[in-house]
Amino acid sequence: PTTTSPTGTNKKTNGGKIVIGFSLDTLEEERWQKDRDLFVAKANELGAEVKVQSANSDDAKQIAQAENLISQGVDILVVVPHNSEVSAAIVEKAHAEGIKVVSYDRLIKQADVDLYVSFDNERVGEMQAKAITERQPKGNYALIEGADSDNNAHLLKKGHMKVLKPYIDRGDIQIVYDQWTKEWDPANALANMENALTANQNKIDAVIAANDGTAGGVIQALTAQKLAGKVPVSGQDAELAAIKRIVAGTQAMTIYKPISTLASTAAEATVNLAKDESVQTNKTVFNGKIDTPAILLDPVIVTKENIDATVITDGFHRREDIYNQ
Amino acid sequence: MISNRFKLDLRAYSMITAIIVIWTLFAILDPNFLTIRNLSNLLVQMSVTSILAIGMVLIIVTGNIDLSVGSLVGLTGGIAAILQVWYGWHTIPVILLTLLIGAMIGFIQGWWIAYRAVPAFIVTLGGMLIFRGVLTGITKSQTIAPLDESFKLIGQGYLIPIFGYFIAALASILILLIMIKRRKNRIRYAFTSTSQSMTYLIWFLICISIFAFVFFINQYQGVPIPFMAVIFLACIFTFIAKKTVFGRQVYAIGGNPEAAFLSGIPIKKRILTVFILGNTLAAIAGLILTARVNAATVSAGTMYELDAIAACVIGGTSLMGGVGTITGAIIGALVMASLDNGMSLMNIDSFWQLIVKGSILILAVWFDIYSQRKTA
Amino acid sequence: MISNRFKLDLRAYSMITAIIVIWTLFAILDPNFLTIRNLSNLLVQMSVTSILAIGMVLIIVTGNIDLSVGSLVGLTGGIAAILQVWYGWHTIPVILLTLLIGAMIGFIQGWWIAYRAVPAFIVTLGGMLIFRGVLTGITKSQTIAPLDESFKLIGQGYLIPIFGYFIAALASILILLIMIKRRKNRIRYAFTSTSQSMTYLIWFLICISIFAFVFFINQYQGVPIPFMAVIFLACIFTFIAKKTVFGRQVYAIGGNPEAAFLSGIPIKKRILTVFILGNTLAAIAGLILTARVNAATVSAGTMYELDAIAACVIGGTSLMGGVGTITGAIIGALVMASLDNGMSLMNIDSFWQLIVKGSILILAVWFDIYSQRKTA
Amino acid sequence: MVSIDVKTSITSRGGLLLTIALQMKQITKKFAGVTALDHVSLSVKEGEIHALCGENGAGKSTLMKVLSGLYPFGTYEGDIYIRENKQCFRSIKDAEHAGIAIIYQELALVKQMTLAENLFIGNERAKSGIIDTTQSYHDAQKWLSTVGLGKLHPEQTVEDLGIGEQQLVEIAKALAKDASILILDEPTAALTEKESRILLNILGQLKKRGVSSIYISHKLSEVTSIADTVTVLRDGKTVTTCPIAHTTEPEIIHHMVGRELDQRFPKIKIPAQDVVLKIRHLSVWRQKKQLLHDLSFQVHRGEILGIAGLMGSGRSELALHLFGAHNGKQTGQVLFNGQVVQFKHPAEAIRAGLALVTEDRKKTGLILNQSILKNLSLAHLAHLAKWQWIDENREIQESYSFIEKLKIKSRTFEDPVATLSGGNQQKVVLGKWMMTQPQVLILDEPTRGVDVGAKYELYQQMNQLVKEGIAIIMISSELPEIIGMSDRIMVMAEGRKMAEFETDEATPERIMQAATGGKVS
Ligand SMILES: Nc1ncnc2c1ncn2[C@@H]1O[C@H](COP(=O)(O)OP(=O)(O)OP(=O)(O)O)[C@@H](O)[C@H]1O
Ligand SMILES: Nc1ncnc2c1ncn2[C@@H]1O[C@H](COP(=O)(O)OP(=O)(O)OP(=O)(O)O)[C@@H](O)[C@H]1O
Ligand SMILES: O[C@@H]1[C@@H](O)[C@H](O)OC[C@H]1O
Ligand SMILES: [Mg+2]
Ligand SMILES: [Mg+2]
Repeated sequence: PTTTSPTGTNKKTNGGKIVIGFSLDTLEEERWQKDRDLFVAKANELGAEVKVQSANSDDAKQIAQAENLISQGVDILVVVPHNSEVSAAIVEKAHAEGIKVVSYDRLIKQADVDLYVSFDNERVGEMQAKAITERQPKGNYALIEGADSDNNAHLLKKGHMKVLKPYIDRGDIQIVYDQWTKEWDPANALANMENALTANQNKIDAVIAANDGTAGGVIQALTAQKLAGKVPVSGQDAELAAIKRIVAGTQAMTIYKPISTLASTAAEATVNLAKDESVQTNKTVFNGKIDTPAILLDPVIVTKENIDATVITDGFHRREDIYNQ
Repeated sequence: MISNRFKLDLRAYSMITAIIVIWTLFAILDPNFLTIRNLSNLLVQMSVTSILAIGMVLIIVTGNIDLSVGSLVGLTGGIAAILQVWYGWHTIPVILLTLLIGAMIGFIQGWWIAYRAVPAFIVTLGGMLIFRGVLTGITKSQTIAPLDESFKLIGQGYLIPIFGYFIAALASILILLIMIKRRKNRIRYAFTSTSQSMTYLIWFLICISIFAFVFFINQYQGVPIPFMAVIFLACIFTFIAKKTVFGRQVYAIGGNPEAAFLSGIPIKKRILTVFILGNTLAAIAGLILTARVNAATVSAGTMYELDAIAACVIGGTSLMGGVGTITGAIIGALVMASLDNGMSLMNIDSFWQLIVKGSILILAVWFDIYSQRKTA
Repeated sequence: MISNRFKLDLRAYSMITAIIVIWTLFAILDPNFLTIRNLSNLLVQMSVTSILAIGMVLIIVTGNIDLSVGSLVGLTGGIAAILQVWYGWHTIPVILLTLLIGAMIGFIQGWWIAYRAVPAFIVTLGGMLIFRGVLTGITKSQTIAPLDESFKLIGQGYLIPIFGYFIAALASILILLIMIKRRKNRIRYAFTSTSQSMTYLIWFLICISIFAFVFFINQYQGVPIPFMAVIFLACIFTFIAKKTVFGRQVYAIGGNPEAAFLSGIPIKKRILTVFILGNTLAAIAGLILTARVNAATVSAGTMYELDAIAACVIGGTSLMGGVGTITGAIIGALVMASLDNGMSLMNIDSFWQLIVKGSILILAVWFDIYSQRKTA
Repeated sequence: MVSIDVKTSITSRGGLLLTIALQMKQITKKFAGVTALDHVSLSVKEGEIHALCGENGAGKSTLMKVLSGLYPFGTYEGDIYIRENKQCFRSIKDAEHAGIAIIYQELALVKQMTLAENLFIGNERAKSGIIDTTQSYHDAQKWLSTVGLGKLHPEQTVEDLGIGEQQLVEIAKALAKDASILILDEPTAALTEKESRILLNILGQLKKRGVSSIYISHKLSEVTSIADTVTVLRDGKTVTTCPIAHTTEPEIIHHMVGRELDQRFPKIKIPAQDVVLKIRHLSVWRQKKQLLHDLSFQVHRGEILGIAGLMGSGRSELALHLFGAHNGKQTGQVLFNGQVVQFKHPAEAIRAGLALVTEDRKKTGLILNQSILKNLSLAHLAHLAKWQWIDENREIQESYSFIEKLKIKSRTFEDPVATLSGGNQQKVVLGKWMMTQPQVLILDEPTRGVDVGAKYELYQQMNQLVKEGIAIIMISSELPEIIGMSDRIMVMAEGRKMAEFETDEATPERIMQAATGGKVS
């Protein structure tokens, strides 16, 4: 393997303009569309061009798309991996062409990643569990986790268990129901929650739902039992629908990952990396192979009290959308 | 003269045996399974697949297939939610427009299949991609929620108890009238018929079952509206399939297209219609799903086509066309929903759920085939 | 008298036209599309689907279907990775055991279908769930990586340039021998045959194309090994389909099962064998995919069955059985991979990609049918 | 050679000692509710042509399916011996290994496959599993020529052949197996006399080589002309077995139907009425091929117009075209009741009052998995329904009247037609079209596979229809039937009208001469 591309598509041919390849796992979720838009806007502002690909949650497809981006002669790759280990292949391929790789939001493992910009998913899990245990320190818990096939879902669960473990050991909290949600599908979360309630004669005191979609399904099942609002439910992503539920009191909290910060930080760092300029990192994260230089941002917990100060102030949602005019 | 009707329904009977076995097993393993509340949940959980399966039966019977219904559920549900949440439409016009869109899409797909002779597999595979793409495009991947109370009723409501009894009474009377008329007619044409007292006995047993069902389900919250929709649609479509010229012709097309053509059956028109019906049903399923989840999401309905087709096949529909009943498909949907519900209730590890569900599917259908071969 | 061979291949020809149109469009829209490097990528990107499609053709031709191949790709890939990563096995025994497991699974599925008469749709739907469940269970949802260099070659390697030419030469000689033998035979039985000089001319043209292909692809990195596997398997299976008693009988079974039965063809054995072959191919695809992504994941191969079936149908295989060619299926896989590759190169929004891909699928097959009808 | 065992040898017509090649003893076969065979015995000598006769549903095909291993050992009672050895065929292959080849009554060809492929299905020309294509073609040509299809190419697909040609391919397929016992289940039902003669000649040659044939046919003239022995079945029982020399056609008929048929063609003459269908200079193309050339003729109410011709003469094409089932290019006119019509779909033709009994009941006539009842009413549903809603009682009543009229032999009208005997299936197709009460009834080979008794009844039905003022066009390859039942006869060859006769001027010779292209004054 050579270090320059035989077809001659490399930095020099782009007339000085930086071209960034952005490979996303999926765009079939609201947040990723936001990520893309914000990232592209910031990069354009910095004078770079962005080529975006989305792999529809398919590993092989993501590799193929990365290959295609490399074919197009991008200067640097930014990857939201569908699978942390699989994407190592992307790093290898890119490095073979002298292209650096930034790991966006999710960590690429077992590879010489150049930079990692993210919120920590395990940390998100911890924050969810912590918020719920604060509201409901004792009793029966149901876990409605994410898709079994998504690595993030496993990280989240790890975070949940880390917080819950001492309570469980003390006998304060019992986990009476624990299921993955096929495809993160709210309808599946709903059916599971219905069954959880049936199985426990409604004696469920708190629910940890992995994201806002699954939380929606859970709250639907609680509503049918007139338990919505009485049983705290967690969430993640600060989707509009979830914020509305928080206002209505049926969902306890969601996690807002200030995507604009993430996107602009990442865009800036990426452009700098591409220009071979130095980048300010605040941590290193071991990814199984190297201590990856990382910029880790803090996720923000959103409850009824701080909606204004978080999602609205950030322009993530508009006030009139949340409160219906 | 032994009635063929009896023989045809055998498949349904042996699947009912399979259901009883599955239910008994779950009942032993988990005391919650046979509670009225859980059965009520189960009926709701099976409703979307059932409605899709009703349309799918007719499509498969003509020798075609529809892979797009899952995406269509997502798309129609999304459109409905957009109309209501973004544009503030009332529930009734939302429903009407959504159904119309379902029918229109059915028309377009059916047209390519019937009049342009593109295989249904390709057209509906294309449709599956296109509809999912359009849904993603118009919603920008946002979850669209919440819907009005009136809309939510479609997926979450229950008939008030009294009304449940009222409908049960209505159904009983209707059944009686049909049975009497049928008996009279058979006697008029000098066919053998069950004796008068036997007729009444059968009717009485049916009534008892209906009322018992309503009584029990009323102990919980009443007859779930989505299940009511399933029953209603199943009756209508069974009627269409068995008692109308259209239905007869649909089965003839699947049985032998050439003979059907030479018997003067307008094959293309019938196939077009079958797709219009099937996709309108998918729109109904989309409305129910959206109402049930109280939100429309971009991934809603993913892979539902597989569930719907599986329900049909479990219920005895042949993918080669010409053979299949709506009752069978609904029983098929019930088998699958029971497996999902029972195992989820028992909080079984999800990978075990997959393994058990896969195995039981195969065993149930095998048992069915085996027992039919023995009685045939 | 127009040769039937010509007529059968027409479908392939008009699909080739469709490919040329698609390629031209992409070439105009994006200068990167027609680079050798991208074509090399494209060939690798289509390989997994192609290999699955090769097995699927035979299965569909018998009038059956296999929904389990996607899960099987995941499961066999997972087993291979576990053997190598967790247990440190060498690549060769890993490959052998994985293929054996593929064959065994094919035997089990085929047995239920052929000897227990459970519809293939149900058995393989069950298989799809079971295999995914087993995969999730044995891997505990972990990604298993990285694999040995030798293993990675299967999915990522290239033939060294010289070796590429060597194989091209070998192929040319083989083709020459076959052509000469065929000509001799035809003359022996007093059939009309192309003239000697014509035979050599045709051969020469074929050789030129092969060498030109190798020459160009060598400009990048050489012939990709997964693509080599596709070519090799396609040749073998085309031979099996067209030139062996087994292949003949497989087509007869699908074309008219009754006639096949009355002609004494051991239908059950043939169907069993077809599933063994199909699932062994799925294991090969699983190995290639795992090698390509250098990891095994629980979701690997999800929905690949649909791509494989679609490739077959696009390439002219009839879901009613009896009709279909392996060449066609590979061209079908190429059509789909080209669409994915081209649109991804152009960075089209993914929802637009779905819409465009769906539409082009329908249009391409329609064009194919339309142009055949005109020439028929 | 086979040693001759005195015990099982008997004296044949010529006084030679012949070995018994095959014995079926006390065969009983039951289907759910029906006893199709009831202790039937059959013994066939080496080199003998043994005819098997009987009404539709008598059990002939079932007996042969038992013999050929289609109904495997254990699904019937009784024993099968081949040259003294007891046989337990568990599959068709077993029977083939024992030297038995069968031509089934229903065609068993794969339509997408080529002639060469079809001829050797299950019997491929191959070396260690690899097909020898060239030899296949070579052998295919040989066998095709043997049955008079030398003009066809082995690479042609079966779907392009007419049903007669397919039947010949089926025969070639059985011959290619080099069997010592050949079973032919109504092989000539779809053949014209010319092709039948080819087949009968082949049987003669096989006989000389010591091959035994079991020959099932409703064409008794063939039976008496080539068979050595005849066995008659009725209601699943053996009625008689006797050398052909000791019996006559009327006697066989008597054994079959249990009564005498005084005359075979009960023709009645109705005074001519007005013209209902008039065809003027009709030419029809499919793609580039011209199928019909400048045809002109007319049909009157109350008349039977017979159309004679050889295989492939375009008669079926004409029928399909009139019925709106083709949409190729057309010139000329079709007038129906004086109005120019051009039906674009069979539905239009049916609505106008046409009915077509197609020649291939299995492929184009019946929905095999559906009940007799549903098949009978299929073309008439619109009239049995109000607002799309089928009046099932009327449906049953009307269908049942045809079951009785045509004496369709079945357990119940809810049985799938697939379980009926061939002749009874044919009656279902007839009933289906009679039910539509057409003004013009086109019958394409209506008596194919129908027994003599039932034929007689069918002819009487035709008379009844004619009396009601219906016009009948009868396409038939059986000259006696054409001559016996038509008022006028049109002869076609290669899509052209060659001649037209009044019945009294028609003789088999004149018809054949016209059909083979010779002009007749
Ligand atoms: N698969 C089956 N299931 C039920 N009944 C059957 C089946 N096959 C044949 N029969 C019945 O067995 C009887 C004998 O049928 P068979 O086909 O042997 O008659 P056949 O003598 O060949 O008549 P034909 O001259 O009309 O061909 C008929 O009553 C027929 O309906
Ligand atoms: N599907 C087809 N494709 C091409 N040629 C056909 C097809 N069907 C029929 N033909 C040809 O059309 C001509 C007319 O056939 P047709 O079936 O009308 O003859 P027929 O007089 O009814 O003879 P038969 O006794 O075989 O039914 C024949 O040459 C036949 O080979
Ligand atoms: O934000 C979540 C993301 O981390 C996970 O991977 O997919 C589901 C999302 O809700
Ligand atoms: Mg018969
Ligand atoms: Mg004809």
